[in-house]
Amino acid sequence: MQELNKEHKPLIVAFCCNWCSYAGADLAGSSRLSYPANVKIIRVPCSCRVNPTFILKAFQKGADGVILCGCHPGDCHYTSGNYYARRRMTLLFSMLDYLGIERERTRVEWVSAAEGAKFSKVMNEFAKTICELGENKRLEDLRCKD
Amino acid sequence: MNSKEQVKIIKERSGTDASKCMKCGKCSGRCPAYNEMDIKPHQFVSMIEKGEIEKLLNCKAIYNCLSCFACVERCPRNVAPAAIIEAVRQEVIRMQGGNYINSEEIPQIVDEQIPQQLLVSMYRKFNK
Amino acid sequence: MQRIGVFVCWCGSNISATVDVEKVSAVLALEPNVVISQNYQYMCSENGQALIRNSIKEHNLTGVVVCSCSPRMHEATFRRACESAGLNPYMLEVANIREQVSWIHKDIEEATEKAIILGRTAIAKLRLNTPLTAGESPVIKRALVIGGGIAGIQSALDIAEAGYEVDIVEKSPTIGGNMAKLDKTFPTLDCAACILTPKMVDCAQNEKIDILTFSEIESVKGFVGNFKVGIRKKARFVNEKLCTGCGVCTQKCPSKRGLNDFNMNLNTRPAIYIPFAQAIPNVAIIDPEQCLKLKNGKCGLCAMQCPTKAIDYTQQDEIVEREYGAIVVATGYKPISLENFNEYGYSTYKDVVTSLEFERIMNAAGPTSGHLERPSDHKQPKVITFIQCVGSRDTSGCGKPYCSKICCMYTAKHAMLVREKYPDTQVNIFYIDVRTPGKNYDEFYRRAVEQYGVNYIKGMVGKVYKEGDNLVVQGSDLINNEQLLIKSDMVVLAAAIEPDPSVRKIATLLTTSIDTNNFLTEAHAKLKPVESPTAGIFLSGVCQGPKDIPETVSQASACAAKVIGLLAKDKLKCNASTAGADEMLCTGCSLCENVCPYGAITYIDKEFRLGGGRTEVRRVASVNPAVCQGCGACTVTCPSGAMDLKGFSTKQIMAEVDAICKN
Amino acid sequence: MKKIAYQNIDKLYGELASNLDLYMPIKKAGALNFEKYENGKEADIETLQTVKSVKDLFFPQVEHFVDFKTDGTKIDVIDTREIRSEFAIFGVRACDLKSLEVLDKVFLQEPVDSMYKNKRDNAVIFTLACQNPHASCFCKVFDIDASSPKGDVECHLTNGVLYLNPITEKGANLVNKLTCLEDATSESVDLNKQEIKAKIDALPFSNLDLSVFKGENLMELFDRKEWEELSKACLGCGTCTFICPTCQCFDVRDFKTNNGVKRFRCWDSCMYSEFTKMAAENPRKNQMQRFRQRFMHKLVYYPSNNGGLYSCVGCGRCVKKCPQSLNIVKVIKKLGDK
Amino acid sequence: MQRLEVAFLEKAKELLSSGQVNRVLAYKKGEFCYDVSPAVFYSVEELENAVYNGFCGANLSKYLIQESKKEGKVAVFLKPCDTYSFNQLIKEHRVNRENVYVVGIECQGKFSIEKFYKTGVGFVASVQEDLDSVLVNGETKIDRNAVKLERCLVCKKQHVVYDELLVINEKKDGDLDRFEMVKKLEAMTADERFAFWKEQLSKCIRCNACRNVCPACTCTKCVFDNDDSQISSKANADSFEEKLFHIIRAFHVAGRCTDCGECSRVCPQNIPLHLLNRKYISDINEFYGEFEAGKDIAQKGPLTNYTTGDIEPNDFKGGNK
Repeated sequence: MQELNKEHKPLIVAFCCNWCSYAGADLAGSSRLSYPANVKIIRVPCSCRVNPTFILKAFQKGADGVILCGCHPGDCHYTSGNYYARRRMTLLFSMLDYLGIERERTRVEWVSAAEGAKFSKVMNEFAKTICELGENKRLEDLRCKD
Repeated sequence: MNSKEQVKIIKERSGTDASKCMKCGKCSGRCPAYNEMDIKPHQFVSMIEKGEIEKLLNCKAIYNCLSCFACVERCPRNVAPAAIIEAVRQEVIRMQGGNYINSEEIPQIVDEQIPQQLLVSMYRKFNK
Repeated sequence: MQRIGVFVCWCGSNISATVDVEKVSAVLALEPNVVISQNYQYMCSENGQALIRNSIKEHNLTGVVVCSCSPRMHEATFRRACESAGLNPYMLEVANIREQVSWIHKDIEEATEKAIILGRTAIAKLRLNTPLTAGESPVIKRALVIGGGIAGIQSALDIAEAGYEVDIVEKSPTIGGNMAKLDKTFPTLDCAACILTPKMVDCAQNEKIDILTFSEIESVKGFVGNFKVGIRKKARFVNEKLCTGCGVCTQKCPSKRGLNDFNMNLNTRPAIYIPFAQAIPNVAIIDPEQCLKLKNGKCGLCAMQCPTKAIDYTQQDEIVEREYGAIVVATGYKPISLENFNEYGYSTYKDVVTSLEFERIMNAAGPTSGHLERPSDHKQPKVITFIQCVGSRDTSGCGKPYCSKICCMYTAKHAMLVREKYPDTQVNIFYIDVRTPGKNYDEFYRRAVEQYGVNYIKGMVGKVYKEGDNLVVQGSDLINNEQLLIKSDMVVLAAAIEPDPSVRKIATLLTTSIDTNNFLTEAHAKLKPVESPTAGIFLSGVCQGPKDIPETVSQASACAAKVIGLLAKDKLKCNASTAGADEMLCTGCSLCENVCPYGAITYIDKEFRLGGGRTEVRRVASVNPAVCQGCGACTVTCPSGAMDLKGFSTKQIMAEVDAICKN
Repeated sequence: MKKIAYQNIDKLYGELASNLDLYMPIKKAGALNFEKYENGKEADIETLQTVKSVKDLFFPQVEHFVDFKTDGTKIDVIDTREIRSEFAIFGVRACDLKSLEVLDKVFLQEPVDSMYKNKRDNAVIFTLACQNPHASCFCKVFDIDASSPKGDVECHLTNGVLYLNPITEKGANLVNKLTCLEDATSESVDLNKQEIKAKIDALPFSNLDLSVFKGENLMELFDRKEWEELSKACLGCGTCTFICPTCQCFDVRDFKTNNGVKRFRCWDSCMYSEFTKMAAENPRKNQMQRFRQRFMHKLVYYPSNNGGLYSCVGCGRCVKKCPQSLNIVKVIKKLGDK
Repeated sequence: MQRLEVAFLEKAKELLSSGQVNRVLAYKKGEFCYDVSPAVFYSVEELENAVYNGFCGANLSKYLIQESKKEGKVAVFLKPCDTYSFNQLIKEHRVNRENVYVVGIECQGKFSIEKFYKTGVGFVASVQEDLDSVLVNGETKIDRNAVKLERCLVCKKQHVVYDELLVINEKKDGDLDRFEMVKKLEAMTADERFAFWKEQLSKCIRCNACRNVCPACTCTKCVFDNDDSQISSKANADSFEEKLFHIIRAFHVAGRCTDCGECSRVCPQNIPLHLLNRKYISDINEFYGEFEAGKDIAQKGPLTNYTTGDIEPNDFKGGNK
């Protein structure tokens, strides 16, 4: 019974671009807008630095959800990085969906440096979605949990 | 059917996005039937956008419009006032009910000169 | 083996109130490679920094992790602290335990646990950090300005004023651009020539400025601080150095049927001509299409008449190569072609003219010497109808989707000028909206209405047609809800403006980007409006977006300030976090080149040893660290993983993922 | 000798599986491989051959054997080798059985491979005579008798009846436990053997000439210029090595988990460009050298180390599966030409 | 059909004997009629073993990466689908076009020997080809479509790059919808899709045949062989790794894959790998406009391009729930 009561605490990896979304997360912080502690942020220079393998690796290592945040289209610090990221992630997510993996586990959100509230909202919503989905079973590597 | 649904249907049927209108009035600037129309082409666009459907359904302009498409041709924003007028007209005709054209009658009324498009639009307009 | 020091900041109570900082530093002390782990009230304070500096020396640290506020806040501070203690500043990682932990979590246990994980993650990344050095490259203290209109002229003058050499490359035979064609300028109504020509003369007389007219950019190599530009000086068949601009040749030339493009083709000019009286350089040029000598070898009158023997029928195009530290693009605009707008009858009726043509008609130096007369019969028009937004704000594909920004104002100006000089003329203006944001602009427009009695009609014209000698303008009046038929003697179209077509080739040569309307894109719409995404390339004037003269001049000066700031440096410090290709893995497939927004990637054929004395030549990518801004787009597009980004390497990010997932 | 009507074969599988773990050819998504039999799986002993050979059950593609668990600076070493009790394999063809003999020479010689030995000791092998040998088969060349494959229990499927003939004590013990079987005589089986023999004699490769691999100066083969042409189309994939019942190369690799390292052994292929890569360089630089290595090993090096036993059993899998139709038969023929 | 083979041999001989090329990349006979291998022929005599028939399925373009770098000119016989791969390799600077003389050769669809076995003909000793049928062992007539490789039922038909064409008959058939199976999968529920791929991918033995035969997989060192890539793996030690390998491989060739179908042809476990690539192709077509890799080398690849109005990653329709 104890096992059942122990709620599964999902792990969420958030890749945030340095210029917009990471700054948005900072703003969420300085505005004291909370989001679950199981969201962990990795800073990348631009959303276009995020390789699909990073996302798959996170799932392999036990993440239950992965979210990528970048500057709004048109606002990329490097002018076009998030446009490439957008295409890459669309295709990757569509492929995961095609393989029958829950599409809600992956997400892309554009969060500007001014959108601290949005950052917090997005993370809360995403964490809720992942909680509802439960443990990632379809992209897990059992060895990692051993 | 309430008027909201009617607006939606007319918008859909017209295939044009009235919200793109920038109210320049070029449609009315070119309309050859302008003086005969109680509601002007540019008003059709703004009224459908605002949902003022009653006036449109009861206006005479839908019968005065020549469907010359000059307004469509001139519009700088790809809005098609004539298509909206046509859609309103269709709506009025359909509200009146009844089939005005019978497929069996077609062979008698068709001659080789009739454009095929006319037949299709005839069906659209005069059949439920 | 790395020797890592961990420094946990309390940030007063900002962090320590919700994070057990003692525990964080104690737990992180047990991590492999960590040799010292401490905590302190304010790490960013002088004492805190001294703690870091001393620990680096005392413990021979090879890397530092600071668990504190966001790296966006104090990363630079801690980097400097590391550097001053002799450690490479990039051997630092910051774990953000304030904005991402203490400020958003309330539960101490939860917050402490997360802080530890973030600390571990930073340590995991730091283990793989390598010392980075931002490269340096020298700056050539000379600027190139492409385009000699008011934008280019202003930028060049400002740069020269700061003491740097500038070349203006202008594709037409004279500088001055579109502004030189204008009659008066809004909102002050002073004459364009009066304010422009002194600046043109300044350019010509400034020792630091070299003007290359009738020249075009042929090739661009290099990068910020070090551009090599090939410039084609087209043959003008007149020796610029010898010609004094006396104009004798132009009077004697027997071929006088060439259209005068300076006057918008409203009249003709000789085959040898000086574009206009105040042209800079004031030098003649031969139009080879019209010149009898060049066409069939018979004539040579001008050469005979020239007092300085400046005519040279054998002149050839010449390519000069010059080096620059910065490039300003000021290629300007042209009115769009109106061939898609049959309804206005521009190509059919002579008396339907564009606004720029109207400028020439009104200009004292123009084809009619400033007398208002219509082109068809040279009669003075009694009714003139202006139509605004011709081809602007048009999403149907015939015109341009944007607002050309200047038309409302110049149309008001035209109306006023007409009413001022010929008070008995009726002036009508069809408008969709009248847009007058700008100092004294709305007042100017209101003067046209209130003082000059210009008839503004809210509505648009559907057709212009001819009835007898006159034109009839059929349009709507949306205020009175009627359709108007206005008999007019003349119709003036405020045609949309578009970037000069030469910009496409120039953008390609400069590897900078243009938007769907062919305007050059700025590096940031709000914060970097005069810089292009490509370092060292700056944007001045309408090539970046529609502007009027005051705005153009402001932007040109802003542009010059940016150029001066760049040229003032002896060396450029490059971004340290740059991409680089592992040549052993690179296949030279060009995918990375396609996504690089900066054109930082080129390919070289390189010889590799295969062993046994054999070699092979392979095409491999080469990143110019002076140009690379470190976005990482290339790293993901590279299927072989040859391309990696220093400071954010694949291994580092994967290590962070591992560390986060480990719990 | 025992028998069971083929239509009741599921009873046999069921009874076997209730006694011990049963592995046999199972069809999954159109491909036939040895897998653990469970109710509902599609068993198929009529198809001649599995994609992967029976090797996979003794020397699996991936085999974890040790974990290193870390906690701070402490490391725990945990033996994770699987210890098997008796299990049965059904439907092993003569060539695959023979391949175990080849593998034994590698894994059971000192130092003995404990993981392999554990499985070898505990397997009860039900062989199956090849009712319909394929044109790509050439087991006869290596003196393998597909009509009488032996093993612990030799089976024949003929005229809708499966005959089971226990050969070893281990086999007999297990067969005797099975209640679904009836007693049988050997006439049908004897007849079947003759039929199969006749079919095998008529196969196109049954008389391949191996004499060129039996001479004195075998190393001359190494320098034969034909290798270049033979290997030209080789893609360097590992298909041949992974489906081959006798290829035994492996790699030992570590996998980083969240709490340490899991060490496992997995198949490797000498056809891979990384296979012999060392710190300084790769002694086999091109695909020709790698290709030559594989066949020299099968036909020259291995036999010379193992009393003339070839490291090929003529199963014909490579003949069927090589993406570009390169195979050992073409090598034997080409080199035998001179 | 035999006429084509004669013409092929004549052309190959002519190219070699005229000195126009110094070698020919084509196909050579095997032990049976169906085990044809790619081969390089250096002389007219060697061409005795050359063959061109319905079993010449291998895509020769990948061999040109190496062959085109060698001394002298090589002639190659490319089928329509092969020319797409070759063109893509030109685009990616992987082949030296000047060193290759491309003869675009007619193809009426290539065979799968396993499909012959499925018809129950048993041993295939000889195959006489006709445009719409084949005669096996001189006695059994089979519809050609019944024994074609899947990819040949959805043929590209046109050669996109060649120096010369060798086409006697127009290509027949091959007009099925290549996305039919992709659509079927999308129509399944997520659970069904997961089950489908789990069953298929769990067969994978990581022999790398799909990768090594793929003309888009031309890395000098694959990330899966490179321990520095952090995703290297030699075997599917866990069910995750099967997916990782195939997802990443498909992603790496997305927008570059010409759908030549070699991956599925060579898979020893018959995994329909082309369905992964076709999913990307169908997505790219749907999201970013029709794109055919290898067709036009001037066109930007979909993953190295963008428009400001591209679909958002959270907004694609996707398969059923």
